Amino acid sequence: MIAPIIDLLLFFAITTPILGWLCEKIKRPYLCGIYTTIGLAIALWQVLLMKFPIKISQFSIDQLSGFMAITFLMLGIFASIFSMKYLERDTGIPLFYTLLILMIIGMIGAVFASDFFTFFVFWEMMCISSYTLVAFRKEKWEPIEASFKYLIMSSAGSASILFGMSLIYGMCGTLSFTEISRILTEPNIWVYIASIFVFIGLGVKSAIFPLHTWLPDAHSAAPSPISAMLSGVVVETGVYAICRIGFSIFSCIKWLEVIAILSIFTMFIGNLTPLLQTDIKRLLAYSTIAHIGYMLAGISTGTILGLTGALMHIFNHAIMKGLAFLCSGVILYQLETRDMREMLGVGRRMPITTTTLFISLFALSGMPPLNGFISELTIILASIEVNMIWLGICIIINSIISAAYYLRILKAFLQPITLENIKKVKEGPIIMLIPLVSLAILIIVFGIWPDGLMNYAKSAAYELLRGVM
Amino acid sequence: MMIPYPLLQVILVPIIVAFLSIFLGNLGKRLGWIAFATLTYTSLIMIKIGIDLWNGIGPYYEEYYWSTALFNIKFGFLADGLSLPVALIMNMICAACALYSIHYMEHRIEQLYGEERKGMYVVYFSIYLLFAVGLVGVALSTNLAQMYVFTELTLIPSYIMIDLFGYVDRHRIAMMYFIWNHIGAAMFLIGITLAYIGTGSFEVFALRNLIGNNFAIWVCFFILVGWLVKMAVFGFHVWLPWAHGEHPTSIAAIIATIVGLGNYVIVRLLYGELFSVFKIFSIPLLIIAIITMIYGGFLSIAQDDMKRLYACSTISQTAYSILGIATLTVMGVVGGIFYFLSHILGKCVLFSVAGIVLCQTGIRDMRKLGGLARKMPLTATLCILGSMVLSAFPPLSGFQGEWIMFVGVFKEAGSFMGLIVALVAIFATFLTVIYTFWPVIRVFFGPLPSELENVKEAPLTMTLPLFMLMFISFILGIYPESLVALITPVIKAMTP
Amino acid sequence: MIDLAPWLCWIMPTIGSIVHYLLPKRIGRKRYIVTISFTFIAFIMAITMLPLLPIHGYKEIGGIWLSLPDGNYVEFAILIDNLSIILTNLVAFLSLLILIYSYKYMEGEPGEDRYWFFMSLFVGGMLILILANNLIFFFIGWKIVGLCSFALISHYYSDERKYWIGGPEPYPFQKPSRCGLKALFVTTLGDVALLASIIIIYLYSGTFSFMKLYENVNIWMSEIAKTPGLLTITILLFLCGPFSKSAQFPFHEWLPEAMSGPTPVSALIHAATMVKAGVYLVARVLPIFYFGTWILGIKEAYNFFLIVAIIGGFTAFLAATQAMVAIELKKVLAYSTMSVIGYMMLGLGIAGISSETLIEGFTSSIFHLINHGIFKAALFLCAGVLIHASGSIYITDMKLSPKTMKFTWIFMWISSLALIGIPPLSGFWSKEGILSSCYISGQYWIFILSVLTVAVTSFYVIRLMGITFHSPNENNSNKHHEHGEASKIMLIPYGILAILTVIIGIVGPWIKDLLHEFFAKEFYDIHLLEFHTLSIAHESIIPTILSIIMIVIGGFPAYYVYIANKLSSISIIERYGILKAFHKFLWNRWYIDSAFNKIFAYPILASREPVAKYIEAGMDYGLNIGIPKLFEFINNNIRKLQTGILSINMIYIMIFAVFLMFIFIIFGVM
Amino acid sequence: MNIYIMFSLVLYAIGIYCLVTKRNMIRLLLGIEILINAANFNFIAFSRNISGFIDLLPLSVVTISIGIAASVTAVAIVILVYAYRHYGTLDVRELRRLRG
Repeated sequence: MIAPIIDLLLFFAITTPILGWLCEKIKRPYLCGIYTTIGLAIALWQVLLMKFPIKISQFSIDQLSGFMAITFLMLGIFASIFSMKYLERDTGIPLFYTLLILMIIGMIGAVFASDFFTFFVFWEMMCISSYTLVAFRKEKWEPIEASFKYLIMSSAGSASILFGMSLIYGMCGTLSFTEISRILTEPNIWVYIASIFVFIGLGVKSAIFPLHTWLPDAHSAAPSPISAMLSGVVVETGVYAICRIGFSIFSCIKWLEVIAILSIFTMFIGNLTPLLQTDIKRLLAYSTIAHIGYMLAGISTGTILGLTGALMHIFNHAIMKGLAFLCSGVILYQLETRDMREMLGVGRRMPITTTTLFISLFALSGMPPLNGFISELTIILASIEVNMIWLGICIIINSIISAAYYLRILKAFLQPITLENIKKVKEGPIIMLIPLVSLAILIIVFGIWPDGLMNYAKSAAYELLRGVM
Repeated sequence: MMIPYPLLQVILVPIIVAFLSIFLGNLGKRLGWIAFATLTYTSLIMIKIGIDLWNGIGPYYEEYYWSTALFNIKFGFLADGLSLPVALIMNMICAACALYSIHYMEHRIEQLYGEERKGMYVVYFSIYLLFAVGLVGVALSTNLAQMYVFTELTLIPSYIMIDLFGYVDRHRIAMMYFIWNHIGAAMFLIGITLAYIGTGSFEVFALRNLIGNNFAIWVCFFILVGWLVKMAVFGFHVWLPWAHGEHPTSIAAIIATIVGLGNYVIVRLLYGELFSVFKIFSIPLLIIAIITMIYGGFLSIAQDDMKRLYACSTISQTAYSILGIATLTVMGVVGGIFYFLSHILGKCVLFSVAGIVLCQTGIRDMRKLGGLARKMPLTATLCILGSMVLSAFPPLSGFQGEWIMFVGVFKEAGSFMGLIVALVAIFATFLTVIYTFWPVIRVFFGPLPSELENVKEAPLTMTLPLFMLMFISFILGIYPESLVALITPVIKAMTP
Repeated sequence: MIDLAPWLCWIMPTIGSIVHYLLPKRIGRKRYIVTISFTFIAFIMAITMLPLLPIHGYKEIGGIWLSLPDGNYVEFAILIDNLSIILTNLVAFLSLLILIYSYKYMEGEPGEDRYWFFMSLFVGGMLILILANNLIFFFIGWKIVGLCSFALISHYYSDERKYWIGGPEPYPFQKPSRCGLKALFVTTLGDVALLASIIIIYLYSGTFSFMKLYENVNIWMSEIAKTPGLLTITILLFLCGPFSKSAQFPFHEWLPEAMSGPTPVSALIHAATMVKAGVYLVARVLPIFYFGTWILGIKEAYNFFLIVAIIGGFTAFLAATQAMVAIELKKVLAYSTMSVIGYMMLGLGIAGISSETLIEGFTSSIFHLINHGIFKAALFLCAGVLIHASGSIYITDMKLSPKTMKFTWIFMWISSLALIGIPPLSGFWSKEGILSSCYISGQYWIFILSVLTVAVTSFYVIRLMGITFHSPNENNSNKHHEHGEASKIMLIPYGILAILTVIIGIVGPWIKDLLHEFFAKEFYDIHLLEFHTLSIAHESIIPTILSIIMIVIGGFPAYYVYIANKLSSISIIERYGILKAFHKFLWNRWYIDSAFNKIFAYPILASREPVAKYIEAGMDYGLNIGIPKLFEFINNNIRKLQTGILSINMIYIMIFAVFLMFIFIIFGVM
Repeated sequence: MNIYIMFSLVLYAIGIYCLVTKRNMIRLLLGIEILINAANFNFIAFSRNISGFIDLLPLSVVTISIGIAASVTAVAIVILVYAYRHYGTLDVRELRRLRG
C-alpha cells in the first residue's frame, strides 16, 4: 500500500501485459488501450475526488500535487486513446501501455512525494520508462540514437540530483522536504554547491538552456502520443520539481534570479532555433523548450500571480502541445513523413486535423481567446508586477517570434496541393480524431472560461508558497 | 420594444451563426446571404440603439463576468455616442462586403480551388463573420483585455483569409501581415499589462487612475506605438501595401477598417482616459502623421497596381485621422473619427471596385487597363464616388470629416510654425485628389484596349451593396449632425 | 412662397439631375425635356425673386444644420440680397437657354444621360454656391461645380482622336480625360487653399456665415491682424480659391484645355457661370476687406484689393495676347473669357483700392459679369454651331461663308462687338465703368495695362471673326459639310442672348445706375458707407476716349489683314523675325504651361520611380526581407549549438554548472 | 569528513570527464555509474555524520539507488545493442545524425 492512486495504477500496469497476452491471442490489441484508458480514467476520477492535503507514508498530497496529477492523467488518457489506432502497426503494444502507465506512475509519484528520496525513486521510474518509450520503435535508427542521448544526459542529470541530495543530506541529516526547509534557513557555500548539482539534474529533465539538447531529438523520435506525453507533461514534471525543490529547499538562496536569467535564454533558444526547421515534430519539440522558458519566467517571479501563471501554463501547455503532437501524429500516421516540405497542402485533405492543429498553434503562440493567452498574460503581468518588465517584454517578443514558425506550419498546410501522394491522403481515423477534437474544445473552453483552472492553480500556488511566506 | 441583451447579441449572434454555418456546407455560396442577413440583423439592433442614443436614452452598458479568479475581468459592452457609430458603420461595411463577396468569392474560389469548392465557402463565410465580431467587439469593449482579445480575433481570420484566398505570394504576405499586426498587438498588450499593474484593473475607465503614476507614460507609449504599427504610420507601413495588395478584395475593406480602428482605440483609451499623459505625444504624433500623409500620398502616386495603390492610399488616409486626434482639440478628434468612418466607407468602395475590375478583367495593372467606363458604368460611378469620399468632395461624408478635423488642426496651430505645419497638412490633402482621380482616368477613361472588349458589368450583388455604403456616406455628408451630435458629447466629456 | 422660391431654385435642378435616370428608357430623348423643365422651374423661381429688388438688407432662410463641438454652428440657409438675386437670375436664365440649346446639340452624342446628369447637377451646385449664406455651404456648391466641370470636360472620356484638342499636327494634342484631370487638380489646389483660409477666418470669427462675418468684422479682423503676416497669408490662401476657379494667373492654365468638353459645357461652365464663381466670391467678401482696410485701417487687408487688381489686370492682358494667335475657335473664346474675368477682378480690386471707387468698381464689375455671361454664352453657342457645321475646331479650317448661315453670323458679330466693347453694345458700358474707376483710383500702371488689353481684345476678336467668316479662299472650302443654318432649337437661345446684348446695350446706363443704386443700398445696410459720404467720383472722359482709340488701334490692323484680306498674316510674320518670336512666345502661352509642368507636374511624376523603387523598396527590403534574413542568420548560427554530439552536450552541462556558479557569485554569495 | 567530500567530488569530476571525452558507449555507461557511485559514496560518508550513530536512511537510499542504476544500465545496454545494430559501431560520435 503506497498510495491509493499509485496502487491502482500499478495494478493496471502489472495486469496490462497479461491482458495484452490475451488480447494478442484474440487479435484485438486495442483492448489494451481501452483497459489502460479505463485505468487512467479511474485514477483521474480518484484524484478529482481527493480532499487535500493527504499524508500517506512517504507521500504528502496537496493541491499542487493534485493539480499536476490531473494534468498527467488527463493527457495520459488522451494519449492512450490516441495510441489505440496509432500503434496498430507496431508490436509489443501491451508493453507500451505498461510503460505508459509506469511513466505516469513515476510522474504522479514524483509530484506526490514528500521527501527527496521518494521523489528520486519515482523520478527515475519516469525516466527509465520514458527512455524505453522513446526507443519504442527500435527498428529505426532515429529513436535509438535519440533515446541513447536522452538516456546518457538524463542519467547524468539524475546522478547529479543524487549527488546534490547527498550533500543536502549531509547538511541536514534528513531528506524530507518540510524538514529540510525548516533546517536550511541560512545560506552557506554547500547549499550553493548542492543547488548547482540539483539544478543540473532538474535542468536536464526540464530542458533548461543549455541542457536542452536531448529534447528535440527525443521528442521528435518518440511515437507521437509519447511525444505528446513527453512534451506535455514529462518535461513539466521537471518544472514542477524546480518549483517544489526550489521553494522548499533552496528558499534561502537567490535561485529565482538565476531561473529568471535562464528562462530568458531558454525561451530565446527555444524560439530562434526552430525558425527554419522543416521537421514538424522537431519544431514542436523546440517550441516546448520555449514554453519551458515561459513557465520558468513565471516561477522566477516568486509571487502567487507568477506561480499561478506558471502552473496554468503547465496545464495549458500540456493540452496545447499534446494536441499539436497528436495532430502531427495523425499526419505522420496518414502520410508517413514528418517533413513539412512533403506535406504541402495537406490541410485541404485533412480539415479536422488541420483545424485542431490551427487551434493548438494559435494557442501556443498566445493568441486570445485561447488558453495559452490567459496563462501567458498572467505570467507577463506577474513579471511586470515584480518590476521585471524586461522579462515580460521578452516573453512578448518571444511569442511574436514563435508566431513566425507556427505560421510556417500553417503556411505549409494551406499551400496548394502539388505532391501526388497528398492527393490521396484522407482524414485520420475517428478514434484518433476524438482526442484531437476534445483537446481542441478544452483549449477553447479554458481560454474563454479560465476561472476554474485559475482558482485551482491559485490555490496550488498558495500551497507552494506557504513554506516561504 | 426592448431587445434583450442587445449588445451581447451583436457579438454572439454572428459567432453562433459562424459555427452553425459549418454544418450548412451544402448551401455553397448562398451562405453569403446568411452572413449578410446576420450582419443586417446586428446592424439593425445597433441602429435601434443609435436611435435611442439620439433621443438621449443614456449609453447602453452591459456587463458579464468573464474571469474573477485572478484579475476580475468583466466582459463589458458600452455603446455610447462614440463607440456606437464606429461599431455600426464597421458592421454595415462587413454586411455590405458579405454580399459583395458572394460573387467575388465564387470567382476567386473557382480560380484557386476548382473542384473542392463547397468546403471553401464554409471556411470563408464562417470565418468572415468573425471579422464583424472582432471589429464591433473592439469598439464596444469596456475592458482592455477584452479589447485585446477582439483585436486578435480580427487578426486570425484575416490571416487565414489572405493565406487561403489571396493573390500572388499570398502565403508569405499572410505571414508578414500576421507578424506585423501581432507586433502591434503585442505592444498594445505590454501597455495593457503595465496599466494593469498600475491600476489593478483592466477596465478602460480605470486607466484614469494611472495619471501621476510613472507607468502612465509607458502605458501611453506602448498602446500608442502598438496601434501605430497597426495603423501603418511611416516606418511601420511596409506591411500594408503587401497585405492590402494581395488579399482577396472582398475583405480589403475590412482590413482597411482594422487599420483605421486604431484611431478609435487611441481616442477611447489615450485621449479619453490618459489625456494629460497623451499630451506629451501630441507633437511627435503630429509630425509623424504629416510625414505619413505626404509619404503615403507620394507612394500612392507611384503605384501602377490598382489594389496596391488603394492600399498605399490607406496609409495616407489613416494619417489624416491621426493628425486630427493628435491636435487634442475636440474639433480635431471629432473630425478625426468622422474622417476615419468616412474613409473606411470610401475605401471599402474603392477596394471593391478594384476587386470588380480584377474579377471581370483579371488585370490589376493600370497600365494595361483603360476605357472601362463604357463597359462597366456602374463600377466607374462607384470608383468616382469612392474617390470623392477620399478626396473630400461634398456632398459625401469625406468633406465634412475633413473640414471639421482641419478646424481642429488649425486651432491647435497656435504659433506661426504651427500654422505652417497646418498648412502643409492641408495641402497634403491635395495629393489625395491626384492619387484618387488619376487612377480613375487610367482605368476607366481613355481608349478601351482591344483585349477588354468582352468585359461585362459586374452583377448587382457586387455593386448594390457598395451603392448602399455610398448612400450612407451621402447621408453623413448632407446631415453630418447625425454623427457629430452623437460623438461630440462623448469627446467633450473626455476633454478636460 | 417667397421663402420657398430660393430653396426650390437650387433643389429643383439638383433633383432634376437624376430624374431622367428614373424615367423609362423607351420614351427616348423626351426624358431630357423633363430634366430641362426642372431647370425651368428654377428659372421661374429665380424670376419670382426679382421683384424683391432692391432688397433692404438681407434675408436668411433656413436653420441650423450642424452644431459644432466648440459650440458654434453651421447653418443650412439661403442668403438673399441684391447680389445673390441678380446672379441667381443670370445663372438660371443662361442655364436654361444653354440646356435648351444642348437638347438639339447633344443629339446622338455618346453618354447623353451622363451629360444631362452633370449639367443639371451643375446648375444646382452653382445655385447653391450663389445662394449659400455661409462659407461651408458655399464651399459645397463650389466643390460640386468643380466636380461637374471635371466630369463634363472629360465627357468624351474614351479619348477618340476626333475629340482631342490642341494641335494642329506638329503641336501636341490634349486628350479630354487629361484636360479634365488638369482642371480638377488646379481647381482643387485652389479649393484646398480656400478651405484653409476659411478655417483660419473661422477660428478668429467663430462663424462661417457671410452676414455674421460682415457684422463682426471689426472684432475678428483686428484679431487676425494682431499676428503680423497672418492676414496676408489668409488673403493669399483665400484668393487662391477664386483665382483657380476663375482661371486667373497663375491658375489659368486649365481653362483653355477645358474646351475639350462639349460646346454647351464650355458655354455654360467655362464661360457663363462657373468661372464667375470666383468673381462672385470676391465680390461677396469684398465689403469685409473694404471695411478692414478703410474703416478699421488695417494695412494688410489692403493687400486683398491690390492682389485682386494686379492679378486681374495682368490676366486680362496675358489671356488677351494669347488669344491673338490661337487658332482653335473655342480656345480663342476661352482666352477671352479669362481676359474678361481678369477685367472683372480688376474692377473688384479697384473697388477697394481707393476709398472712392467702391461702388463704381463693384457695380461695373458685376455689370460686366452679367454682360459677359450673356454675350460669351452667345458666342460659345454660335461656336458650337460653327464647329458642327464645319467639322473642324480650327478657325483656319472652317472657311465658312456668312451667306449660308446668316443669323448665326449676325448674332456672332453682335456678341463679338459687345466683347470688344463697341458702343452702344452691352460690353461697352461695363468695360468703361471698370476702366474709368481704374483711372480714378490712380493705379495708372494697371490702367495702362488694361487699356492695352482693349486694343489686343479688339484685334483678336476681329481676327477671329475674319478668319472664320471672311477668309479669302472661301470658294475652295471643304465640301464635306453643308453650311446650313442651325436648327431653331439651337438658333433661338443664342438669338435671344444676342438680342439681349443689344437691348442691354441700349439701356446700359440705366441698368448700371440701377445696379449702382442696389449695391449702394446694400453697402449702406452693412454699414460700410456710414463712415463715408458716397463720393460720386468725378467722371472723366479720358478712359472712354482712350479705350475707343485703342479699339481702333487694335481693330484696324485686324480688319486690314483678316477681313479685307489685304495682307497675308503668314507673310507678315515671316517677314519680321521679332514678330515670329513674339508669335512663338504667345503660341506657347508665354511658356507658363510648360513651366508649370516642369515645376509641378513633372517632379511629381518623376518622384514615382524613386519613391517606389528606392525609398519604398528599400524600406520594404530592409524590414520585410531584412528582418527575416536577420532571423534566418541568427537561426542558422544558433542551430549549430545543436551539434548532435553527445560529448558536447556533456560539455554544456559543465558550462551550465560554471554558469550557475557565476550567477550565484554575482547575485547571492557576495 | 572533508576528505570524503573531496573524494566524491573528484569522483564526480572523473565521471563527467569520462562522459565528455570517451567515445565508447560502454565507457559512457561506466561514467554514469561513476557519477552515481560518487553520490552513493557521499551518502555513506554522511551516514556517520552524527558521531557514534549511523543513520540508516542513507544506507537504504544507497541500496535503492544501486538498484536504479542497475536498471538504467540495463535499459542502456539494450539501447546500446540496438544502436550497434543500426550503426555498426559503439562510437558515440557516430550517433550524430540528429542535429540542428
